[in-house]
Amino acid sequence: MSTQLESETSALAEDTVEMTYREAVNAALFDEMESDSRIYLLGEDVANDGGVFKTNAGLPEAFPGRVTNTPICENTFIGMALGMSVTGLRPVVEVMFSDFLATAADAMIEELPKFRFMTGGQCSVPVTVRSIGGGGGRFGTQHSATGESWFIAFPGLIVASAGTPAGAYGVLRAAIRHEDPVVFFEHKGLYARKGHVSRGEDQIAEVGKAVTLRSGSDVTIVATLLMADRALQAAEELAGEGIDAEVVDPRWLRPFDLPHIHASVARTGRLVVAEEQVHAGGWGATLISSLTVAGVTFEVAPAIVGLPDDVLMPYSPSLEDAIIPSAAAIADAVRGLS
Amino acid sequence: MSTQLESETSALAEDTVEMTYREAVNAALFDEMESDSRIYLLGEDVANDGGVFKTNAGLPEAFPGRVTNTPICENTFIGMALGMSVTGLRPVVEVMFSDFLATAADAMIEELPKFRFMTGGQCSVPVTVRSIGGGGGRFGTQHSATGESWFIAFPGLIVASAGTPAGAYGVLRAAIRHEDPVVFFEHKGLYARKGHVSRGEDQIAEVGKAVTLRSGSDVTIVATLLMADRALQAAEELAGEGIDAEVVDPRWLRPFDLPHIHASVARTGRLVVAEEQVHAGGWGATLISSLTVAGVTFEVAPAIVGLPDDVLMPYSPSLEDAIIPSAAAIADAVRGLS
Amino acid sequence: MSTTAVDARVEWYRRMLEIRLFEEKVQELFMEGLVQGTTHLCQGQEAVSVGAISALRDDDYLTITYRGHGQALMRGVSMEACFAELMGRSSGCCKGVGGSMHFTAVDKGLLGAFAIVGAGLPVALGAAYSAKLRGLDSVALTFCGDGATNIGTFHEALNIAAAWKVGIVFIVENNLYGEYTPLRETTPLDDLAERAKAHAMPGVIVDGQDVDAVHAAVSTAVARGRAGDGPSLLEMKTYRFRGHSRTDPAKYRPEGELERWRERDPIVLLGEQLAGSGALSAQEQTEMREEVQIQVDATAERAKEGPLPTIEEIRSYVYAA
Amino acid sequence: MSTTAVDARVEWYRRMLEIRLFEEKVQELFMEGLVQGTTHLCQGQEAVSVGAISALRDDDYLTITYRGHGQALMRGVSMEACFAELMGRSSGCCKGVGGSMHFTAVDKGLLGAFAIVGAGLPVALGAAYSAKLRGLDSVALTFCGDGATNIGTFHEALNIAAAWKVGIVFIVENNLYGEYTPLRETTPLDDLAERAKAHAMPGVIVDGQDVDAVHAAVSTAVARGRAGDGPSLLEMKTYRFRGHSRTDPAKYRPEGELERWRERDPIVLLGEQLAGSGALSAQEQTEMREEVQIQVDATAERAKEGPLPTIEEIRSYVYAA
Ligand SMILES: Cc1ncc(C[n+]2csc(CCOP(=O)(O)OP(=O)(O)O)c2C)c(N)n1
Ligand SMILES: Cc1ncc(C[n+]2csc(CCOP(=O)(O)OP(=O)(O)O)c2C)c(N)n1
Ligand SMILES: [Mg+2]
Ligand SMILES: [Mg+2]
Repeated sequence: MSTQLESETSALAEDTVEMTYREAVNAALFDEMESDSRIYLLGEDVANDGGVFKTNAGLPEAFPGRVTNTPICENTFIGMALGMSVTGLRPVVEVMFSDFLATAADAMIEELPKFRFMTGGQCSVPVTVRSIGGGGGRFGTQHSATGESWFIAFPGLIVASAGTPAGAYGVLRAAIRHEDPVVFFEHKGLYARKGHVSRGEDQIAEVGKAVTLRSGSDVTIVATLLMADRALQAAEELAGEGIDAEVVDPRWLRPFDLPHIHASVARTGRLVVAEEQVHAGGWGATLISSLTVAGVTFEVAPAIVGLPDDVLMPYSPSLEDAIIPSAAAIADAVRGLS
Repeated sequence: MSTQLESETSALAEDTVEMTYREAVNAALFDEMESDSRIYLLGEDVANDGGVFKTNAGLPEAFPGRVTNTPICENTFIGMALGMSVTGLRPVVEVMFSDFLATAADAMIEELPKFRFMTGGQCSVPVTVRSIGGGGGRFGTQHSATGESWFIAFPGLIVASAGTPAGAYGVLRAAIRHEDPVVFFEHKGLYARKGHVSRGEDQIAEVGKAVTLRSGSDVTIVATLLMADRALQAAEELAGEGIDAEVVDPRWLRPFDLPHIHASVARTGRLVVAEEQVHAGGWGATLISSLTVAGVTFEVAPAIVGLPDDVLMPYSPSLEDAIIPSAAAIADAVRGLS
Repeated sequence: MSTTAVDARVEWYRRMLEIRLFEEKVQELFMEGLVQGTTHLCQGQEAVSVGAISALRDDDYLTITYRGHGQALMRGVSMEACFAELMGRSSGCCKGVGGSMHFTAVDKGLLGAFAIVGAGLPVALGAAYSAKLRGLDSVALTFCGDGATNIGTFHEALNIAAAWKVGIVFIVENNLYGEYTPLRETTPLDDLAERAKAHAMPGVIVDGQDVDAVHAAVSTAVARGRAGDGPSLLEMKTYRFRGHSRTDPAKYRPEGELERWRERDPIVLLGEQLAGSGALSAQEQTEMREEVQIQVDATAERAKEGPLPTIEEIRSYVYAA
Repeated sequence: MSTTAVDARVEWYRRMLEIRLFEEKVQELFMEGLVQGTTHLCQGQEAVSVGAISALRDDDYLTITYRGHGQALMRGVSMEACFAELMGRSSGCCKGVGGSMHFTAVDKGLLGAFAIVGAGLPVALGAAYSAKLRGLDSVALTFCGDGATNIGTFHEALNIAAAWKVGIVFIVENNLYGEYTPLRETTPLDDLAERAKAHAMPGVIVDGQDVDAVHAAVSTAVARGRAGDGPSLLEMKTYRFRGHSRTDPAKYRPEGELERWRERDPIVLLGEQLAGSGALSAQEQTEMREEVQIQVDATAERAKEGPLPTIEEIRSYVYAA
C-alpha cells in the first residue's frame, strides 16, 4: 500500500495504534476491500484526492476500478447499489453530507429496507451507505444535520454510527460485512480526532451491540458521534468533582441495544442522553420511552442534552457553537440531576 | 355550488351535520378556497374525477383554474409550492400516498422548513402539503405508511393530522391559513367514516392544540388518525367493563400539545399510546420520553400499541389486519395496565 | 420466415393470450374480493411484454412496475405463483406479502416490481452495471410508463447509463395516460423517445402493438448493450384497454379512443398475420384461446388453495442476518 | 452602438470588477478565519451573472446557488450586507444565519440561494408559475451548474415549465466540473443545451465569457417567457478560476486548462473591447479597478463591525406564526 495514511499504520497492523477517526474509516474501507473483491465504492468525488473528506485516500490506487465517481443523483446511485447488491456485489456508497440523504429518501426508506421483505425474502441487500453529518463546521442550515435518527423507524434497515476512531473502524467493517442494508453515520467534526485503534478481523464490531466507553457508577451518559466524544470530556470534568460517570455509545440505533443501557441505568440509577439532534423523533426519546414502558422508574428524572427545538443550525459561528451541546453542557446536565 | 358532496351539506352550513371524513376534507378545501383566492391546489390527478381519493370533488368546477394536475415529481411540485408561497400565493399540495413523501423529502426536510430561517426571516412559507397515508387497504409495503412522524424532528415545519371528520375540517382549514409550512396527514381508512361536523370560520382548529375526544377518569389513550377512531371504540368497549377511558387526539405532532396530555395523565395516572407506526422515532416515544424527562412518574408503566418493529406491512389481507392495532388490542393494552 | 420464427410467433401468440386471460381473471377475482387492494392490469399492452422479454437471455436482468403481471408471466414466473400472490398466499411468487404490485423472481433475473414510480430504473441500472463490473455481457431491461419519464430517477438513470456505457435498455410503455391524466397535460412532447437526446443515446419509437416490431427493436438494443456500446431508450406506443387500476372506469378517455385502439389489439393483429400465413388458423386460434382459458381458470382455482402466510414466516423476510 | 449601450457596458465592466474583487476579498477573509466554513467563488464566471441579470426587470424573480455571490451583488444586494453575511453578522443579507451559500433578497425577487444541488429550480419555477397565475408577465431566471443537470429536479422542473409554458429561463453555468469531477466522467454529452430537447424547449449554447452574448441570449429568452411562449435553456460555457470551494487547489485540472481559460477572462475581454472603442481606456480601467478595490476593502472593513446575532433574534426566523 502506497498511501501516506496507510503507511503510518501498516507496520503496526493487528496492534493498537493511534490514528484519527478519518484514518480509521480509511483503514476499515481498505481492510474490507482487501478481504472481499465484491466491494465497490460509489459516490460523488470519492475517487478524487481521497474524496471530499479524504477518507478514501489511497483506495483508488490500491483497488483499481473499484472506486467510482458518480454524477450528483443520490437517489439513483443508492438505488443502483441495490441492483448491484442483488446481483452479487457489495456496494459501499458515500453520501457526502447527511442532509443529502433527504434527496435519496425514496431509496433509503422505500427501496433498501423493503426490497427483501416485499419479495418474500428472495435475497439479501448488502448495501452500506456511509453518510457524513454533524455541525460545528460552519456549513450552515443545509449541511449540518447528523441525520442519525432519520431512518430508525424503518424495519429492514440497520442504522449505525461511531463516536470514536475504534468505533469507526469496527462498526464500519461490520456494516460492510452485514447482509442487510446499513446506513453508517460518521461525524465530520470527529475526523481529526485521534484514538487507539486495533486493526484486524477480530476488531469487527458486533451488530447491535452498544459499547461502554467509560465505566462509572453514578450516572449513565448515552451519546453518539461527536456527543460521545464530548461526553467523555464531560466525564473527565465530573471525575474531578467526584462524580463517576459511565459513558455509553450505543453505536447501533437500529437495532438498539436496550439491554446494555438498561443494565447500566439499573446500576447508576441516573440517565443523561446527549444527542446532536432535537429530542422529537430521535433515538434518545425512543430510549427513554422504551425504558419507561419497560417499567424503569427513575429516582431522578433523566435529562436530555440536545439541539434546541426552536431553532435551526445557523451559519453564524458563535451561535453554531452555542447551539451544539458542549462537554460543559453535558456535565451541567449531569450536575443538574442531583 | 354544484357538486353532490357539497349539496348534501350546504343547506346546513354553520350547523352541525353528519358527514364523512372525505366530505369534511372536501368542505375544508372548499371553504378555504372560497374565502381566499390565493389558494391553489396542486398534485397528481387532483382535478380528475375528484382526485384519486375523491376528496376534491367539485373543486375544479367551483374554482376554475385553481386545481391543477401535476406530472409525477413530488419533490419538484412541492419545491414549486415554496416558490408560489413566497410570491403571494397559498398553495395546497396533495401527495397521494404518504410513502411518496420520501420522494419529496428534500423539499420536505431541507427546503420548506428551512427557507424562512436560512434567509434570516425574510418571508413566510404558507404551503400546505396534504398527504394520505395508512394501512388496511391491502396496498402493500410501499403504499401503507402513515408517515405521521417522518417530519416531527424538523423545526420550521408544522405537522398535523386528524382522527375524526370534525378534526379533518378544522385542522385542515387551520393548516391552510397558517403562515408556516404544514404537512397534514389524512388516513385513507377513515375517508368513509362519518361524524358530526360544523362548518364555518369558528370551527377552524387552533394550531398546536390537542382535543379530548372522550373524557374519562381512569386512563388516557392518546391516538392519531385511524387509531383515534379505534381508541374511541376501545373506550366504548371498556366502558362496559367499568373502565372510564379518556381519548385524546393530539392532532398536531409538531408543535405537540404536551401540557394537554400531561394534564390528562395527571388526572388519570395511566397512559396508553396507540399509533399506526413503530415505536422508534415516533411521536408516541417522544411523548412518553417528554413526560418522563418532565418528572412524571407513572404508578403503572405506560403502554404502547403500535406496529410491530420486526415486520413491514404485508399485502396478505389477514396479516395486514393482524398487524394494525385493532380496537380490541387497544382495549387489551388498557386492561393490561392494571 | 423460417420455421423457428413461425414457431416462435405462435408461441408469442399463446403467451399474449395467457397474459390477456390472466389479467381478465384477475379483474374477476378482484370483483369477487379474492384479490384485494389494487390491481394495475395490462390488457392491450401484451405485445410489449412478449416482444421485449423474448429478446432476453436467461442470464439477463429486468425490473418492472406495478403494471408488470404480463412481464412476470413472460419471464417465466409460474401463473399459479402469480395468482397465489394476488390472493395473499404463501405459495405466491412473493410469498403473499408483495401483492399485485411487486411480482419478483430474483432467480429469473426479475429484480423487482416497484410501486414507486421510477424506482425500478436505478435498480436495473445497478444490475447491468454489476454485470459490466463482473465482466459479464448480461444486460438489463427496465420497463416504465410514460408518466414515469417525468420523475427525476428516469433521467438520473439514463444519464449514468450513457455516461458509463452500461448495457441497459429503457423501455417506456407510452399508454398515453399517467393514472387519469393524459400525457399532454403533464408532458411537453408526444414522442418520449426524444428524451434520449438529453442523454446522448439512441431513442427509438416502436409500435407497441406489433410484437414483431417490439421484438426487433429490443433485440437491436440488447445487442448494442451486450456489445458494450451502451444504453438505448425505446418508446412503445401502446394503450391499456382497462382503467388505471381497480375499478377505474376511465371516463377521462375521449370518445372513440378506446375503440380505435381496440382495433390495434396486439393479439388480434398477430392472429390475423398467423392466420394469413397459415401458421395458425382462426380455428386453431379459437381452440388455443379455449385451452388457455381452461388453464387460467384451473390455475386460479389451484392457487386459491394455497396456504396463508403466518406472521412468523413473514418476519423472516425483514432481515437476512 | 448607442450611448446608452456603451454606458451600460461600462457599468457592466464595473459590476464584473466588483464581483471579481469581492470574491478575491472573500478568499482573503476566509484565509484569515473571518469567513468560516466554506465558500464557493465565481471568479471567471462574472459575465454570466452580469449579462444575465442585467436582462431582468425589477419585478422578475431569480434563484441562485451556493456559488451565487456574483448574482446577488448584480441583483443589487449591498456589498456590505454580503460581506456581513459571510462574517456571520446580523447586518448580513440573511442576518448572519445563512452564510456563504444562502444569499437571498426576497424584496429584490432573489428567492433564495440553495446549498442542495438542483433545489433552486423548482422554487424559481413556482415563482414564475405564480406570476402566470396572477396574470403578471414577470419571469424567473434560475442558475445551476453543469453537475446539477444530472439531478432529477433539473429535468422535473424543465418538464413542468415546458408542459405548462411557464416563463422561466434555465441558465446552466457549465464550468466543466462538479466539485472535483470533470463533466465527462458523469455526463454523456459536452453540450448541455442538448438537454432542452427532452423537454421540447429551445436550448442555446452561449459564450459565457462574453457579457454581450450572455445579455443578448438571456434577453431573447426573457422576452419569450414574458410573451407567454414558455421556457428556455441556456448553457453558458464558462470556467471557474478558483477551486470548487474553500482551499481546493484544483489539482484535477489538466495542465494548461486554467491558463487557456484565463485568456478568456470576461473582464479582460470586455476591457479590450471598451478600450478599443474608446468607451473606457486602459488607464480608466486601471483607475476603476483601484476605485473598486478601495470600495471593496472599505466595505469589508465596515462589515466587520456588524453586530453578531443573538439566539433570541434567530429564533424568530424559524416560524412566522
Ligand atoms: C413517486 C410516485 N408518485 C405517484 C405514484 C402514484 N401513481 C401510481 S401509477 C401512477 C401513474 C404512472 O403512469 P405511467 O408511468 O404512465 O404508467 P402506467 O400506470 O400508465 O403504466 C401514479 C401517479 C407512485 N406510485 N409513485
Ligand atoms: C443533492 C446534493 N448533492 C451533493 C452536493 C454536494 N455538492 C455541492 S456543489 C457540488 C457540485 C455541483 O456542480 P455544478 O452543478 O457543476 O456546480 P458548480 O459547483 O460547478 O458551480 C456538489 C456535488 C449538494 N450540495 N447537493
Ligand atoms: Mg401511462
Ligand atoms: Mg460545475
